[in-house]
Amino acid sequence: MISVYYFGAISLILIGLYAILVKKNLLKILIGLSIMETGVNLLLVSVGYVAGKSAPILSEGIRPSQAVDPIPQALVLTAIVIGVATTAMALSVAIILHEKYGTLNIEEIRRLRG
Amino acid sequence: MIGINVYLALIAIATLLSMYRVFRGPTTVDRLVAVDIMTTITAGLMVLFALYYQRMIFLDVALVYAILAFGGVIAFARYMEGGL
Amino acid sequence: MNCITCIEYIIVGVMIISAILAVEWRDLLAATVGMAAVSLFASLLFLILQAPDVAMTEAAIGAALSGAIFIFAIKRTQRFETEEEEKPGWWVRW
Amino acid sequence: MLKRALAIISLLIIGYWLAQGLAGVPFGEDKMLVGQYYLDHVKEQTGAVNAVTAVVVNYRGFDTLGEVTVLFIASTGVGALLWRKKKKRTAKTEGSIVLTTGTTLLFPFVVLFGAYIFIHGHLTPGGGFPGGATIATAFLLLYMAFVQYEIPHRAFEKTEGAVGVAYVLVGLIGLVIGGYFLYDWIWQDWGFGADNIGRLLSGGFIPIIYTIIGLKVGTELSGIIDNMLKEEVSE
Amino acid sequence: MNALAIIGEVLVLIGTFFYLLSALGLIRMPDVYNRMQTSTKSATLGSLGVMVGVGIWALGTDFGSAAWLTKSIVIAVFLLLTNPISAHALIRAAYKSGIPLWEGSVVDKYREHLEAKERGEVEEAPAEEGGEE
Repeated sequence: MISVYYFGAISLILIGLYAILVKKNLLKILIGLSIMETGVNLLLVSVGYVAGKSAPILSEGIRPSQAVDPIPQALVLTAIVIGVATTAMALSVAIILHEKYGTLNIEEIRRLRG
Repeated sequence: MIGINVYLALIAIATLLSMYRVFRGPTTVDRLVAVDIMTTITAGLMVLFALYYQRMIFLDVALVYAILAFGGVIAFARYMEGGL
Repeated sequence: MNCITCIEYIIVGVMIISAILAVEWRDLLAATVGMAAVSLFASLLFLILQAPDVAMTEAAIGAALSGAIFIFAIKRTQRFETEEEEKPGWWVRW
Repeated sequence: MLKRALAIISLLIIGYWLAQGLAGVPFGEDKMLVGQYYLDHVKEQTGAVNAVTAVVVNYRGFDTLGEVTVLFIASTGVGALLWRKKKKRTAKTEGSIVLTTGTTLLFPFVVLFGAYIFIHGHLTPGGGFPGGATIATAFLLLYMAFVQYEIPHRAFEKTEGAVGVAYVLVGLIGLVIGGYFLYDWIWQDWGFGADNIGRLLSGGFIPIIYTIIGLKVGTELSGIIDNMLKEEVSE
Repeated sequence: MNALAIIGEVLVLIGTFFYLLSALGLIRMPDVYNRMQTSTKSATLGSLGVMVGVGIWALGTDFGSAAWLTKSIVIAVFLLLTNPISAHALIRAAYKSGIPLWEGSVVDKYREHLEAKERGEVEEAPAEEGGEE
């Protein structure tokens, strides 16, 4: 039986992938990408969880043997901020495409090429 | 610490009810109102988690939500009234 | 069954529902609202998973900034997906 | 319709693979190898209480420098893509009086809270990245409330460059003193704050680096907001 | 179980009850203005109860200290400051974007105010309320 966190993370990844594969609007694809990123972050953090242990901040009487794994959290911490910056860059590409072609439908943009 | 389960259950029911409004809301503003209420409820839930896990550092996360959550709502509102 | 476990199940279910709605809504503004809701519940799950650093970062980014830059892009492009020829599913009212 | 069916079938296959792969990673069990070493030695090796902060800044500081560089490239990319000769705010209506008064009242507190987050990065959760995002949100509030507001561009660009140089400079000082890049000379050589671990004045160069990262993230996200909000005006 | 813990529990119970009431108002009310009216007020009151209650409750336990009460009061003050601003901005945006009132509504003071202002009858309308031009 798979854990509920793994289930949620895999579901978010699949929903985001569905939006990327099926949807035609560029902004909707970016929304799917953002949801997928949240799913990946959730998966990484839930791999590092240890049942019955506390947060890896060794104050308030927490000993090192009572804390969860800090490394996946350190990875995810930077990935979130980088994710919003790259999303902003992709959105500015979408803005320029809309200025040039007047549409956000990726199939029409592909047809207009050349 | 026995009664905390009751409070968590009440907050969970409140979250489910406001999720119903997000699902059904006829306009976008209805959904946004429901998400705003969910944000407020979530700040309370985070404070209760801090008490449940007996760590004071969890209160900082609720503080972030209390201060920053209205920025997104204001961005939506300014777009809707055409003042962005 | 522990009460925290019930809360976990409820939050994961609500998060998946709002992700599906965010993908299926034709109004991009409402889709952004759904994305903000996904970020909110993910932050709660990070807190239950004993990662307060990650929860705080997700809260600071997902509460205001991530929605705001999508709204700026929507304002400079268009609000509705008009080109999509297929009807949305029967399970979505928009 | 065929495309949607094909997509759903491939999604089911990918989901099955992911579930099969994750079945070999049991949830909630102790899988720590290097993490346990970090947790055991974080107090005497870095002086910080928050192990995540120690991993981000101290053990893997070079990695964080790379992340900040990615952030800088993304911000510069937004600026370059949306560059026009004449750009202005095109909003028409000012915010209502409740909104302007409220944001003017709240702005110093939000900036102060952001500074609190990244100065106390080695004691409480948070650090430079959420602190910088909080500061950027404060400027977002001012942008939302006032039509004519703009960030002080010149000061922000100077701050951005200066803190970027300062990060590399801190690393180079460590290279000169201790022999490798980003060597924590304040904690390892001077032993500054060794008797008050868990209070503010400890943690080696973690508060310095996190202040740098917070200022960097705050200025760059504010620049992204500014670039995305202004539009080209035609004369 | 001492007196501080009991006071805190009662406050938290009141707060969560108001959360439940606000969610109930969210699904029972007919249009967006009524929903906002019922839910925001009671959610703000409920959060006040929960935050202050948790602060007092933590004082009564063995791990608690005065920092719990200080921090939770700070959270409560900020929620009290920010929630009305967002509610005001949101409901103003809903009105400006043309969402109709419920058909059972009897009075619309804001429209009366705008019409009176157009006719130039309202003299005390301040000039800095620039959103309505």
